[in-house]
This record gives sequence, C-alpha cells and structure tokens, in this order.
Amino acid sequence: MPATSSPHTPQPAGTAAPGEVVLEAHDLVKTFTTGRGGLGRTRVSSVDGISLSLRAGESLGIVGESGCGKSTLARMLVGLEVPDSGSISYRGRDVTAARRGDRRLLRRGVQMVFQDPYTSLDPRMTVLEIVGEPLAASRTGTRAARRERVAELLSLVGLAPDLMERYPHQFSGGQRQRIGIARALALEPEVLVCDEPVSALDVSVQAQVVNVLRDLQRRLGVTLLFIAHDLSVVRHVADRVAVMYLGRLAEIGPTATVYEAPAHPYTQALLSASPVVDRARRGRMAARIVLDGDPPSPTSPPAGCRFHTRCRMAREDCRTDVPSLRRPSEAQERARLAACHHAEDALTRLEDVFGPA
Amino acid sequence: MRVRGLSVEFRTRRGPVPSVRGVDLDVARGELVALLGESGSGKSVTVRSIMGLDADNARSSADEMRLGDTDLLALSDDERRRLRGHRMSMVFQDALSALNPVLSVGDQIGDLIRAHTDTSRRAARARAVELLEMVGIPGASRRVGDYPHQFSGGMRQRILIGMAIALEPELLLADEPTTALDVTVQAQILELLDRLRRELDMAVLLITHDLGVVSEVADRVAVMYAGRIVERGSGDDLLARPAHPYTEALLTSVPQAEGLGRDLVTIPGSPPNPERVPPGCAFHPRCSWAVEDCRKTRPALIEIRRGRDSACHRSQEVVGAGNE
Amino acid sequence: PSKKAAESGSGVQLRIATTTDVVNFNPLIGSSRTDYWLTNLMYPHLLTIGNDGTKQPSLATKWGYTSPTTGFYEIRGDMKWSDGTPLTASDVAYTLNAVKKDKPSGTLYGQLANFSSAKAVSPTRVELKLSKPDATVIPEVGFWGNVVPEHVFGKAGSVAKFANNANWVSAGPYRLTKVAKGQSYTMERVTPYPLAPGGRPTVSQVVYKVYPDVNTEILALKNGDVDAIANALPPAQVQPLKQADGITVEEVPGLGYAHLAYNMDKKPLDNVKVRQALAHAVDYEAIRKVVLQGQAVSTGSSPLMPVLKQFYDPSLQEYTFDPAMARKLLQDAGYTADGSGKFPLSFRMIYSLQDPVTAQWATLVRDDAAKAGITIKPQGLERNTYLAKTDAGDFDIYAGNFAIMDDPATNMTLTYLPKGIINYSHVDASDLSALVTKAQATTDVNEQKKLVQAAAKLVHDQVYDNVMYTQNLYVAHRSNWTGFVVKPSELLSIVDPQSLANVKSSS
Amino acid sequence: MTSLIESAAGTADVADAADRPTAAKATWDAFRRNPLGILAMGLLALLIVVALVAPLLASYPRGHGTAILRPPSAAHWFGTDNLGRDVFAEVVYGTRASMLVAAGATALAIVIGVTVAVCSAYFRWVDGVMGVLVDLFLSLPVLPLMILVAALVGPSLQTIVFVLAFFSWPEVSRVVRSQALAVVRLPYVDAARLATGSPLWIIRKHLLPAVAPVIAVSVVLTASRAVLSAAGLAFLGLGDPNSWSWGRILFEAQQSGAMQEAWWTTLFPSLAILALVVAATLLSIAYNDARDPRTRKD
Amino acid sequence: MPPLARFALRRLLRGVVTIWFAVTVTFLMLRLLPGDPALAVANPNMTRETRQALLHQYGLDQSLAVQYGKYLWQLLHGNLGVSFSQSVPVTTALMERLPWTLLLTVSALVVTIVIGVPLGVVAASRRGFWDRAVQLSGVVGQSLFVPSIGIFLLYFLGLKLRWFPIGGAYAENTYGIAWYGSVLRHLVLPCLSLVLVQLGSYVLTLRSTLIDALGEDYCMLARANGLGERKVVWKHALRNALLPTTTLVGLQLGFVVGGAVLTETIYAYPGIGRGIYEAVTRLDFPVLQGAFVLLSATVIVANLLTDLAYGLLDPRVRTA
Ligand SMILES: Nc1ncnc2c1ncn2[C@@H]1O[C@H](COP(=O)(O)OP(=O)(O)OP(=O)(O)O)[C@@H](O)[C@H]1O
Ligand SMILES: Nc1ncnc2c1ncn2[C@@H]1O[C@H](COP(=O)(O)OP(=O)(O)OP(=O)(O)O)[C@@H](O)[C@H]1O
Ligand SMILES: [Mg+2]
Ligand SMILES: [Mg+2]
Repeated sequence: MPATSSPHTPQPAGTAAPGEVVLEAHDLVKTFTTGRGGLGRTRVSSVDGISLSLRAGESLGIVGESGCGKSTLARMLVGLEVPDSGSISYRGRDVTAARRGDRRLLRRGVQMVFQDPYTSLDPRMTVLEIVGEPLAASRTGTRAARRERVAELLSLVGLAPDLMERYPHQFSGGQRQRIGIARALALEPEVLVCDEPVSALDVSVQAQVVNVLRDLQRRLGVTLLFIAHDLSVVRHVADRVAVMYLGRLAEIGPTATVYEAPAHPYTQALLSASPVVDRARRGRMAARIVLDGDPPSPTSPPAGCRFHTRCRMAREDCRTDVPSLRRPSEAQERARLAACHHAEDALTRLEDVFGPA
Repeated sequence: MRVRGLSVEFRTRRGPVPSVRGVDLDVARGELVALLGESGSGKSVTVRSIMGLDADNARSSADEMRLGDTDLLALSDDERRRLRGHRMSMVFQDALSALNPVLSVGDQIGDLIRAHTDTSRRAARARAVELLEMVGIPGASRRVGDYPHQFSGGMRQRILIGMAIALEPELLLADEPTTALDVTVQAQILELLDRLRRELDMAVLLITHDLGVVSEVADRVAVMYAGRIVERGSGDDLLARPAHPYTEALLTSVPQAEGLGRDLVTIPGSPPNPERVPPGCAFHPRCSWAVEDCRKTRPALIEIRRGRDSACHRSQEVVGAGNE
Repeated sequence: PSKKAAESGSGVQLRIATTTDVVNFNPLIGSSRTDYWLTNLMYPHLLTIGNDGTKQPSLATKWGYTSPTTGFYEIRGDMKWSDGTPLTASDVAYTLNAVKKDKPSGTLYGQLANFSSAKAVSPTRVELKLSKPDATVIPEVGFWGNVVPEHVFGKAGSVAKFANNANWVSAGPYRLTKVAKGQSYTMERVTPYPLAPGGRPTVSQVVYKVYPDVNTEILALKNGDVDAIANALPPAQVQPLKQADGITVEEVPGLGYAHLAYNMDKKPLDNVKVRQALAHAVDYEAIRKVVLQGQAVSTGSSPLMPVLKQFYDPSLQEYTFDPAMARKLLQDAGYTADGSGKFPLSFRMIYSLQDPVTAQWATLVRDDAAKAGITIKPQGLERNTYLAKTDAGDFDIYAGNFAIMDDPATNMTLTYLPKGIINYSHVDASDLSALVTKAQATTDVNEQKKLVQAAAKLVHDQVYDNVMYTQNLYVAHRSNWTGFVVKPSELLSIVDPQSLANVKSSS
Repeated sequence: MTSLIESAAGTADVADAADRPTAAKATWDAFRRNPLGILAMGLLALLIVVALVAPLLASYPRGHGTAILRPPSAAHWFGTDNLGRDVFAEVVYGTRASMLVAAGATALAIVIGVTVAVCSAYFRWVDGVMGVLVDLFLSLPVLPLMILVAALVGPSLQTIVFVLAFFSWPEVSRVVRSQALAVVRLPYVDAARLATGSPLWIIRKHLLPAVAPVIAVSVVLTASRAVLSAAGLAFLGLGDPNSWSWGRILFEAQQSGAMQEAWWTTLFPSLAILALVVAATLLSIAYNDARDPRTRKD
Repeated sequence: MPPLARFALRRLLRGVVTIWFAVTVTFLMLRLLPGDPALAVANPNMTRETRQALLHQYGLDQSLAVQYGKYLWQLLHGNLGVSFSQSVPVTTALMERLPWTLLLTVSALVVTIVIGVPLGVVAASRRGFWDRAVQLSGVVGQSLFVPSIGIFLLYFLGLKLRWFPIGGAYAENTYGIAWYGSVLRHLVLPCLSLVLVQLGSYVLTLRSTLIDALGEDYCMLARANGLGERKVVWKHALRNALLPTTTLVGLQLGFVVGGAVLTETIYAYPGIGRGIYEAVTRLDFPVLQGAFVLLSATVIVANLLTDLAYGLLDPRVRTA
C-alpha cells in the first residue's frame, strides 16, 4: 500500500526520502546515581557509548537481557532522558541539549510506545482525551477537528472510532496498546520508538499489535525502533537488529545475518538459549551454549569487554581492552558490525549455536 | 498425582467468580507435565488449590485429589500443612518477592526443614548449604547467611528450587518459574529443573504460557482456557497436531522463522473475563471454526485419540486441517 | 533522691499547693507568686501589713523620719542568719544600696526613686537619705523590701544577676533545703526564730507542691495530698469547698482593686462625658454578684477602698448602671444614635487571658455597654502581649486589677501623675497632680488623708479611673490545721512567715 | 491484509467491559457497604449541619444567667457553666467556630502543601530545596511552636488559622509528595511529556487528578488534627476569647475550677471533639479501604 | 571515603542543619513577633530605667544580626546562655526537665509497642469482630483530646479510686526503693494518656502493613513450605511489617516529646514541654531557644536510633 493512498491517511512529519538518516545517536552515555537506604550512592552505568543511526522507513530491532539499557536508550532517543554525554541529532539538527525549540522538534518527529499498556494510559481520561492530548495540549485545531482526527487515528490502529468516549479500563491489553500507538501517531512522527510493546501482552494478543505496527510502517513509512526481548518477535519485525549487553552494543546488522551467522559470542549464546517452538530441537538442551552465572551488575561493570566474565571464548585481551564495534574480516555482510576481539573465531564455531545440522 | 473435577470459585463483591471449572490433571512420577494457558486462565489458582493454599475468598471443591495413595481431601488442615513442603512443594514465579527479604536464605531453608523433621538448627543449616550447592550456588557455605537481595535473579530462583526439593517431594509444582528471567538464565533454570526431576524422580507440573518452553521440556501438555482444560496430550503430538482451535491459533500466532515477512496470524479479541465467560464453548467468539452449536453447547473434554483429549465440537476437522 | 534521710522527718510537715512554679530564688528579682511565698520565709521584711493596710512592725521595731529627706528604721537585735551570722543594720543598708545600684527587676527598685543611700549608723539602726521629701519611702520600702544577707549576696557581684539557687541562708522561720524543679520545694524549720512563739516554729517542714491548675489543687486537697491551697480559689469554688468535709475556707481581705482605665490619649475618651457615659454603662452589681459570687465590695468608684479604713471616703457613690443616663451623656457630648440605637463609638478593651476573673467580666462589660449603644470590643491577650500593649498605650480601655494598693499616696503618684508608671488612663490633670504631689510629701497623716480624699473625688467625678471593686479572696486548708494567720492579699495569704511560724496540726 | 478494524467480536468484548464500573463508582459502591464509613459520614454531616444552623438550635451564649453550674436538665440540656450560660449553646456555637478554624486552616495548608508537593514531584530542582525544607519543618516540635506564635501574636481567629496552617502544610506536602512522586514515575506521565512541553498541562491534567484521593484524605486528616490542635491551644488559654470554641469551653471550665465537680462543662465539649475527630478519621479509613481494590475484594 | 564514614558525616551534617534551622526559626520568631521579655520578667510597676537595664542585661538592645551571630557563636561552644527569669544557665534549667520528659515518652513508647504489636497482630490475623474492635478503639484512642482524658483519669483513678497521685513526678521525702516506687506511681497516669493517644496510630499502621505482608508471596511460600500459621505471622510477616512501624516511631518520638506539653501540663509533670509553656509565658528567650535546640537534638537522635533499628530489622539496609 503506498504511503499516500488516501487523503485521510496521516502524513509523517517530515518527508525524508527512504534511506535517508532521520535520527542519529552518537556515543550516548547515561549513568544513574541512586542513593537508596541512606548508605552511600551507587552509580549505575546504564548506557555506555552507543551510536546508532535510523534511516527513514526502516525498522531497527534492539534485543538484550533485562537491565542492559534498552529502555534508557529509548528514553534518551525520545528526549525523556538527557544523555550525560554524546549527541542525538534529528534530521541533521542536534537536539541533545534540552532547548525548548529542539524539544518541540524532537517531540513532533519522534514518539514512543510504552511497554505496559496498563500504566501508560491515564485511567481518568477517555480515549478521546488520551489520543487527542498531544493536539489539545498544543491547541491544534478545534475541538471538533481534533475529534475527527482521533477517530481517524483510532481506525488506523484498528479500533472502532465510536469507542472513544470509553475509559482505558474498559479495554483489553491489546486494545490499550493500540490506543497507545494511536496517541503516539497523533503528532505524525517520523520515528516511532517502541519499548517492548508486546512483552506485557498475552501470547494470543501479541500478534495483533505486531501486525498493527508493521502495517503502519508499510502504509505510513514510519521508521520503527523496536525493542523486545523475544528474539522471534524482533526477527519478525526488524530489518536490522542491534544486540545490547550491559549498556553497550555487542552486535548490529541486518536481521537475517545476525540471526543466521551471529558473530558475537553473546549473540550466539542468546540465540542458542531462546526456546523455539520446534519439537525437533527438544532434548538438545545439553548441547546448547548455556552461559554461566548471571549478567554482572551494572553498578560495577567488568573492565575490558563487558561480556568476558561469561564468555566461553574469553582471553586475556578481553579482560583489559574494550573491543570496538567493527566489521569482522572476511565476513560477507558489510553492514554487520560486532564488538568482539575474536568475532572471526566465533563465526567459525556457529554449529555450537544451532547444534550439528 | 491425580486430580479430578477441581473447581475454584471466588466470592467477590460482584458475585461469585468461577476461575477454575472441573479440571482433571494427572502427573506421574518422573514426568513433566506442562500446563499452558494465557494470563487469567486459572493456572495459578489450580496450583494453589492443589497445594491447599486457597485465598480467603476462594471456595474450592474437587471430586478427587490424591497424592500417591494419600487422599488429600480427607486430610485435616494440619495434616495438609505437614504435607506441604514435604511431599509436595512449589516454586513461585517471582523469586524476589517469594523470598522473605528480612530473613537469611539459610534461615528460610532451615525453617522449612525444621517444620517437617526433627533437626537441630545446626544440622538444618548444614543441609541448607548442601541444597544450595546442589542447585549450583557457588560458595554455598559462605552465602548461606546472605539475604535474598544479595543474590541475582537467577540465583534466587535456584534457591527457591532448592527449597522446593529440600525434602525430596514427590510432586513439584512450578508456577512460571522462568517468566521473570532472561532467556540465558531461563535456560539454566529449565536445565536444573530437568536434572533434578530425573535425579529425584519427581513428578513436575510446570506452568507456563511460553510455547517455546513447553516445546522444549514437556513430556505431556495440558492447555487451559477460561478455567478449563481444553486440550491434553503428549507434547510431541499436541504441538504437532493441535486438535483444539485455540491451541492451533496459539501455535500459529507465534512468529516463526518460516513466516518471515508475512503478517502474523492473529486471534481476534481477547481472553474472556472469568466473570463473564461466554456460554457454550468459551472460545467461540474468537474462534474461526465456530459454528452455531459452539454458541450453545459446551463441548466436553473427550478422548479423540489414545492419550489425546480435546474439548471441541470440531476437533477432528481441526486436526485434519493441521495435517494438510 | 538525696542519700540523707530526713532526720527532721519526725516532726510535722505542712504541704501547701500552688499553681505557679518557682522561677527565681533571688527575692530582689523574683516576680512569681510562689517566689514571694518561698523567699519571704527566708528573707525578712522590715514591716508587715495589717488587714486595713496599716504597717506593722516585723524586723523593724520603729521607723519614721528625722527630717523631710532622712528616714530611719530601728531593727531587732536578736535576729540571726541560719549560718550563725547576726542580721544587722548593715544587711539592711547593703540591700537597699545594692538594689539602687544594680537595678534588679523586682518591685523594690521601683520604690527607691527618691532614695539616695542608706547607712547603718548602729547595728540596729539604719538611716536613709532621700533626694527629695517623700513620705512614702519608709513605709513602702519597709513593706516591699526583703532584707538579704550581705555576706552571701555581696560575694555574687550584681544582685540583679545572682540566681541564689543553692546553699540558702535564712533569717526567717524556714530555710529551703530541697528543690525538685516544677514539683516541690521543701523547707526546714530554722531555730531559733525569735518571732515564733517560744522561738521555734511549730511545724518542722513546709513543702510547696506545684499543681497544673486550681482544679487539680482542689482534687489534691480533697484527697489529702496537700494541707492547704494558698492561692485564691476561683469564686465559684468557694461555696462548694466551704461545704466539703474536713476543709476550712479562710477569707483573705483584698488590698487591691479591679478597674477600667480609659485611655485619655485616644480621642473621644478625653471627653469627660464620654467617660461618664461609659461608667454608667457597666453593671457593677451583676459583675460582683455573678462573676465574683458576691465576694467583692464596691469602692464607690473611688481608688480609696473601704479596707483602707483610715482613708476611705463613704460619701463617694458608685456610678449606677444606667444605660439611659449613658445615652443622655453621649447625646450631651454631641453623639447621636443610629436607627438601631447604636452610637458611632467603638472601643477596644484589652485584658489578660491569664486573669480568669477579668476575662469573665470583660464580656459582661461588652454586653452591658451594648445596651447603652456603645460598642466595646474586648481583646483578650496573652499576659506578655497584654503587658506590652499596656506599656505602649495601645488600647482604648484597659481592664485589669492591682493586687496590693496599700498606701494611697504612693499609689496615686504611680497611677495619676503624668509620668506614673501605672498611669494607664494617661491622665494629666494639673489639679490632680498638685494634690497627689502634695500628699506624697506630707508626713502628717491627717493632712495626707484630706489630700488623697480630694484627689479621689476628682478621680471619681472626672472618671480618671473607674475602680470597680475590691475582691476578697478565699483560700482553703484541711480542717486539722489551726493557727493560720490571715494576711491581706494573695501575696501574703496564709503563708506569711508569721502565719507559718504559728500554724499547727491538731491531729 | 486482514481488516485491522476490530471485528464484531472485539467490539462486543469492549461492550462487555463497558459495564465495569469506573473507579469512582466502584469506590462509592464499596464505601456504601461499610457501616462505619456511613456512620462516620452521617456524624460528620450532622456536625456540619449543627454548625450551619446554630442560630436555630440555640441563641448565642452571652451575658450571664442566674442558674450557675446547674447539671443537665430539660431547660439546659448540657447544664450551665459558672456564669450560668447554657453549655448546650456553647457547644453548638463551638461547633461552628471549631469547624470554621479547621476549614480555614485546612484550606490554607492544603493549598500550600499541595502546591509544594506537586512542584517538588514534578521539578527535581524544587524537590532539592523544598524537600529539605519540608523535612526540616517536620522535625520541628510543632505544638510548642504553635503555642509560642499564638502567645506572641495574640490569640484571634485569624492567628489560630494561620498558625495551624503554617505548621500543617509540611505534613500535607509529605503525604501528597510521596504519592505524586509515584505518579510522576508512571509511564502515562512520560507519555504526556512526549505530548506537550507544558508542565502546567501535565500537572493540571494528570498529576492533580491522580493525587486527588490522597488530597481528599489529607483534607480530612489535616482538619481533624487542626481541631485537636486548636482545642489544645484554646485549652492553654491561647484560643480566640471572643468566639466560642470547644477548647474555650474546657479552658473556662478549668479557669473557674469547675472541672471536677461540674462534669457537664467538660464532658460535652470533649465528646464533641471526639465525635468530630473520630468521624473524620473513620471516614478517611473507610474511603481508603473502599478505594483499595484489595481490601474491597472485587 | 568509606561508605560508613560518609554516611555518618551526612547524618551529622543533617543533624547540624536541623538544629540550625530550629534555632533560626525560634530566634526569628521570638524577636520579630511582638512581646517584650523585660516586661514579662518584671512586675508591672517597673520603671523605664529598670527596663532598659534589663534589656541591656539580656543583650536585647543590640541589632538582630549581632544577637544572632553572638547566639550562634555561643551555641558552637555549647553555651545556651543564661535564663532571663531564673538567672541560671539554660543548660541547668533544661537538664532538670529533660530526664522526666524522656522517662515519660520512652516509657509510653515501650508500653505502646508492647501492647500495640499483639493488638496489631490480632487485628490483622483474626479478621472480623476482633479486627473491627481493635480498629475502632485505635481510631477512638487516636482522636482523644489529651486534657479530656487527663481530667477523666485524674478524677476517677486519682480522686475517686485514689490509685494514683495527682500531679508531679515523685513524692517528696521518699528515698531508695520507695522513691522509685513513687516515680512509677506518678508515671502511670501521664504515661497512660500518652499510650491511649498514640496506640491507635501504631496499631492501625501495624495492622495494615501486616495485612499487606500476609498477602505477600513470601508468606505464601512460607505456607507452601508447610510452616504453621503462627510462625508465618510472627516470624515471616511481622518482621517485615515492623519496618514501617519503626519509621513511625522515629517520626513520632520527636513529635511526642514536643507534644507532651498538654500531658505534662495536665499532670504537672516537670518535663520539658511544660517548661516550654512556662518559658513562653515569661518570654524567656534563652530557655525557649535552648529547648528547641534540645528538642531538635532529640528528634535527630530518635531518627538515628530508628535508622539503627531499621538496619537491624532490614538486612537490605544493613548489608547495602
Ligand atoms: N531512573 C533510574 N535511576 C537509576 N537507575 C536506573 C534508572 N533507569 C534505569 N536505571 C538502571 O539502568 C539500567 C538499565 O535500565 P533499562 O531500564 O534501560 O534496562 P532495560 O534494558 O530496558 O531492561 P528491561 O528489559 O528490564 O526493560 C538498569 O540497571 C537500571 O537499574
Ligand atoms: N483472590 C482472588 N479473588 C478474586 N479473583 C481471583 C483471586 N485470585 C485469582 N482470581 C481470578 O482468578 C482468575 C485466574 O487467576 P490465575 O492467577 O489462576 O491466572 P493465571 O492463569 O495464573 O494467570 P497468569 O499467567 O497471569 O499467572 C483470574 O481472573 C483472577 O482474576
Ligand atoms: Mg526496559
Ligand atoms: Mg499465575
């Protein structure tokens, strides 16, 4: 379906040509200080030097374990959190500093879909108010015009417009998530950052939301940043995938490449550990790469490669040198980068991941 | 373990809410049965009822409930209590909130042991160390006095499992033991459970809503929908040839490598509110196979094949379609 | 608890209730009632007072003037401080000179305005030099001043800063020995005490116990926890206590008066007609009957109260409560009432909330005035704010009372002279001033009587001050105690040295 | 592509949920079932009515009467005091003044407290300053300070109201702030931040409605504490001497020494205080219980 | 810096700031609001001269800034000044009173906890009648007006039954064991009224936190492990439920020490609260300032103690 099929179809804010970089993050760093319980403060290194670029119309998936900084990254990208260092630029304009005009630009261009459909909608507002809030707050259009627009947005995400007088608690999780998406679309953003939009949903409902998002991308040409911890969902949605580990990028590249030939030992372990609905693989548990222990605490991340404490291929240099994100030599895929000193080695041991064919 | 006709009803301000209706379950020694179902379908309520830990406002009834040759229904409250943790035990979903934050891990395991056996404090502690070692906590003897918050999520779950197997129970009920964990840790825990089951020859009832997990570990599978078991069978068979439209839809709605690029198959609507379960077959409003009959008559769970039960008027057709 | 057992515990103990704690043990500073009671038992006064306000000998046996600017006291020669040092005229001279020099905040300094210096001319005679003729110095200083031991206070530097909170020496019937701040003060008998019968107080120990309020005091008295309540009972409690078993109520004649002072610096109040109208707009009878339960006597709207028999002038009649008359007076003064009978007159009346009796009649005064069409806004104030406002003249009407107005000449100088410190009506009338000044300088009693009566008549007619009543006070004790000597005013009550040296228990 | 618009089944599902009551209605339903809550509300309503229609119930107690310190009788339901005034009338008018003081002080304290709390929760830099200030205020000994100020400034209705408000807002602020902080952390506030750059909008549309229940409870509790504090001040002789309040009745009873014998002069005002405070506390507890889905069991 | 030292330093700093705040607030209030201590101390017929002399003696004739600076400087040296009305050092005047207040409030606290914990447990674990009864009496207790119960208790237990003395902290002329006995007898009524008033909030807090705790997963696990209900309540739930109660103790102790004014006044208990009230009536600036310093210090110490108790009860803090 072409992006401008009907006069009612909302237009993305910008008119970036497909493939042009719309949102770019450079070397983002975010450290939180927490001071709970009165005893001393601890510093949590949440995101540590992440660079990304999003091209118009593409969808980038981000996967990683809990606490690796996915949400923090997403919140920085939409301007909810200000990075300690690094820069974010939207359509070439630096929007890192929290200047009013930049904030407005970012707000118009980049919007977010939240993880929990239950707490991300104000229970005291009707759907009309929720979805129309970005418009009402900026006093865009008349009341009637806004109403019409909300109706449009609702049908866009597959909800009957006559439901707009209802309150959120009268909807199911999947429907609520779609209301959240409609709200995010109200300002016609170019980029939609989705922070685990389906993890709080029931299996049977997840597919509905995933389909809506994919459909929006196709119809409106919205750029998607899709965060999830379910590898199979990401694979389904994303054109490119980034794998995060403890605040850093481990690997990034086209979905197919990363899933089929992971070059980072962590990606390999992740893929290997994910259960897949495939009875044929049953009983191979013993053959999998089972990582020892748990992710280290982000309060005191390991030196060198942050994965070295759990990595089966760790050597001396991994303990001291921080691996940079690089293209593994001899790899076929040019767009794939991995942050591992021994990515080449890892690529030769792929059968550990999927088992002997 | 054998359960027949288990029903649980909650009394609420807005009238009684039946959450579990007539569930039959069997778990044999050494066998891992997965209970699959979406949120709110009554899985946890079933497990609690089996443990004898119904909520204050719950009323449960069962035709039969026995553990080995013990009739659980005939037991007094106190006898039932003594069974808990001893012959049947439970692993909770959220290990952080299930462990008491102000008591040391050793203390909590000790409490459990001393509640059932006549053990000295010291011996209980020694046993606690042993258990922690068994579930793979490094430096167990040092860490036995530590508090839950000092362990990572995976370790906490291991400790919970350690508690559950402390007295080598016959039956282990694991209520979504891995949902809160990362995939890499989930793999460790599932492996641990599998190992212990084999070593101790336990019956395990694993509750989950993750089809992937079911597919990896289950010997047999029971699928729950709106408080009832709608399909039951061996893992291989059920996952390969679902006989209930719900199971079938569930399987196809999961993104799979083969379906890349295509839209996912969706199940319209959402799981029913247990207060207002549709008449007839509870799944009919969402079912693409639904016929007039489904609206009126509730299909019984009947054996459609050896070792295979399904509660659908059109089971045969569904299986057939799947095979095509 | 002190390790020392009560060796004198074999004797009789008298427990007296009070509602105010002791603040300061220095008699030259102290101002709380309990301070007086306590220090009076240790530091003797030169003179004491009779029920009619006349001065009587105490430490001093003779007193008077040798010239208009020289006064003298002859004191007893048999008095000793409890540490054995004799009490001599030099102690008296020291006390007066030190107070003049250090200006402690007690009452005594105020009496020393015309005093220059004192000198002990012999061990038993002290002479006072005055800066100008003043007949009031000798009686007033003699009555108000405590004599303190030079050998103790002299070492302390300024008597205005001396706390005197340990190792007391006493020349009275008792000596403070144990203090439990906020709770109780224990005093032991001092022997010999020449003023006691047989030179020995009958009771071996006097204990003052602090209670939060008069209600609990009454409870404690009924309970037998204490033997006497020395502070005045609330009027409404007198009758019930008189009827209570085992309790005796004593009447303490009042030596003070309650009054309304109209601030003549404020506009319409400088008009005598307005003041007279106000004087006619108070139902004095009702106040005395209801609020004071009939325990008060009219003074005839004069500052010369009936108790001061030698000065009292029965010809002065009290202003009647007569709203019609009040209205007429106001009309004469040029005011007209509006439709609802209200005059455009509104006065702010201040009073102290810590003074329960005044607080009660303040509202009656308001309601009575309303009947004459005058608006009075009572403003009840916490004591300190009340004092500050009084001092600043920040009021239209002042409502309050004076505890002891024993000497008319002295008091009139303070009350009616332009610079007088308690001249709350801010009266500045030359005829009145002349009379008062003359009275103060006159040592002849008859002459003085004439002068103060003339002044009182002026005050009455011009309503320079509106004196309402003298209140008789009542105190209670358990009936098994006899021999209390009742002295006028709450400050002396039944706990004056003379009384406590004589009291005895019958059981 | 399948139709994305919800199928009939989906809409039916929503309709099915539609008769699920809103939070407010559920709360009210639960509240209605709590006899204590209803009782408290009735009692409170009664006191408010008494305060409103005081002139219909009794004439203003002024002047003096002839029957002094008489026990309760048909003529004087609550007896008479030491000036022969009707204690019933005093209690009735006392209700008026006591509630007026409580209402005034509460309104002021709530306005200040809520403003500070909401700003603290929303703007971190405000929290830095105000948080410390509130903590410091909370560590001050409140009653002694109230006594001090009331004594120095001079007792009047205004003084009492200001003093009570001045020392009550930190507590309001503390309670509201902790709730507001929780709300600010909720994703829907983040969503609102993405919808608008105006803090005022977010505070007005999201924050205030979300803390409204806490404010409601806070109003009731602050008011009842104000009643107790005002009575305490009045009892120490620091109440407004020109209007009847429950504390003043007790104070006068104490001053006149009538407290022990004339029990009616102390019992009835004491009961009135107790009734108001108990009603307010019970009401807030019942409301909280009704609001909490866990305790209301639905 | 090691975390513990940093923690200690921070607490110390906070303590100092709190005291400074209390001092400044009282200092400013005393001087900016109307009221003249010279008038308050002396009797009404004092001359202007005496008054000036007094003001000079008190140092009140200096500018506000100078007075403030001097006071802070003195305070730094632990000197609270000399009482206007009593001519004794403020420290002496207050230290006579502080022990009584502490005795009263701490004993009331102990009694409250000893009674309150079982009551809270009963209410939380035995829902229905007992729960309602405990809840209702808690609310009523909380709502009592101190003077009202004071009058009631004094009248019945003091006058009618004669079980307890009326007012004061001990009987004079008692020594040794008898003295302690009399202290105890004098303590009962004031302590009882404080307990009545504060019991409610403890019981209600404990009840609700205990109900919450009993619904937590860890209690469910304890039951699932076959532990008896008594052990679940008293060991597993109570330990957690006591935490918020501990915080309440800290919050309230300071409050109660200052709030004991009414109690101490009713029972003529010679504590600091009554001292403050008396100092207010005499505008004894140094004593008032000193008392507020002392009360703030008590609050700080109380909070420190609760923090310690919290640490003992909550390993999450202890081992952080
Ligand atoms: N506001 C905050 N204050 C302190 N620490 C924070 C804050 N937000 C995030 N963190 C910490 O930063 C780290 C990364 O958090 P983040 O939420 O970005 O992870 P995530 O990858 O989104 O995890 P999940 O999959 O659980 O959502 C975590 O250790 C978290 O504790
Ligand atoms: N104490 C209770 N009172 C009322 N209803 C309850 C109670 N406990 C559970 N229910 C209801 O029973 C139904 C089944 O709950 P249950 O916890 O068994 O679901 P579940 O299948 O375990 O879901 P999940 O996957 O989310 O754990 C739910 O609708 C729930 O609302
Ligand atoms: Mg996240
Ligand atoms: Mg569950």
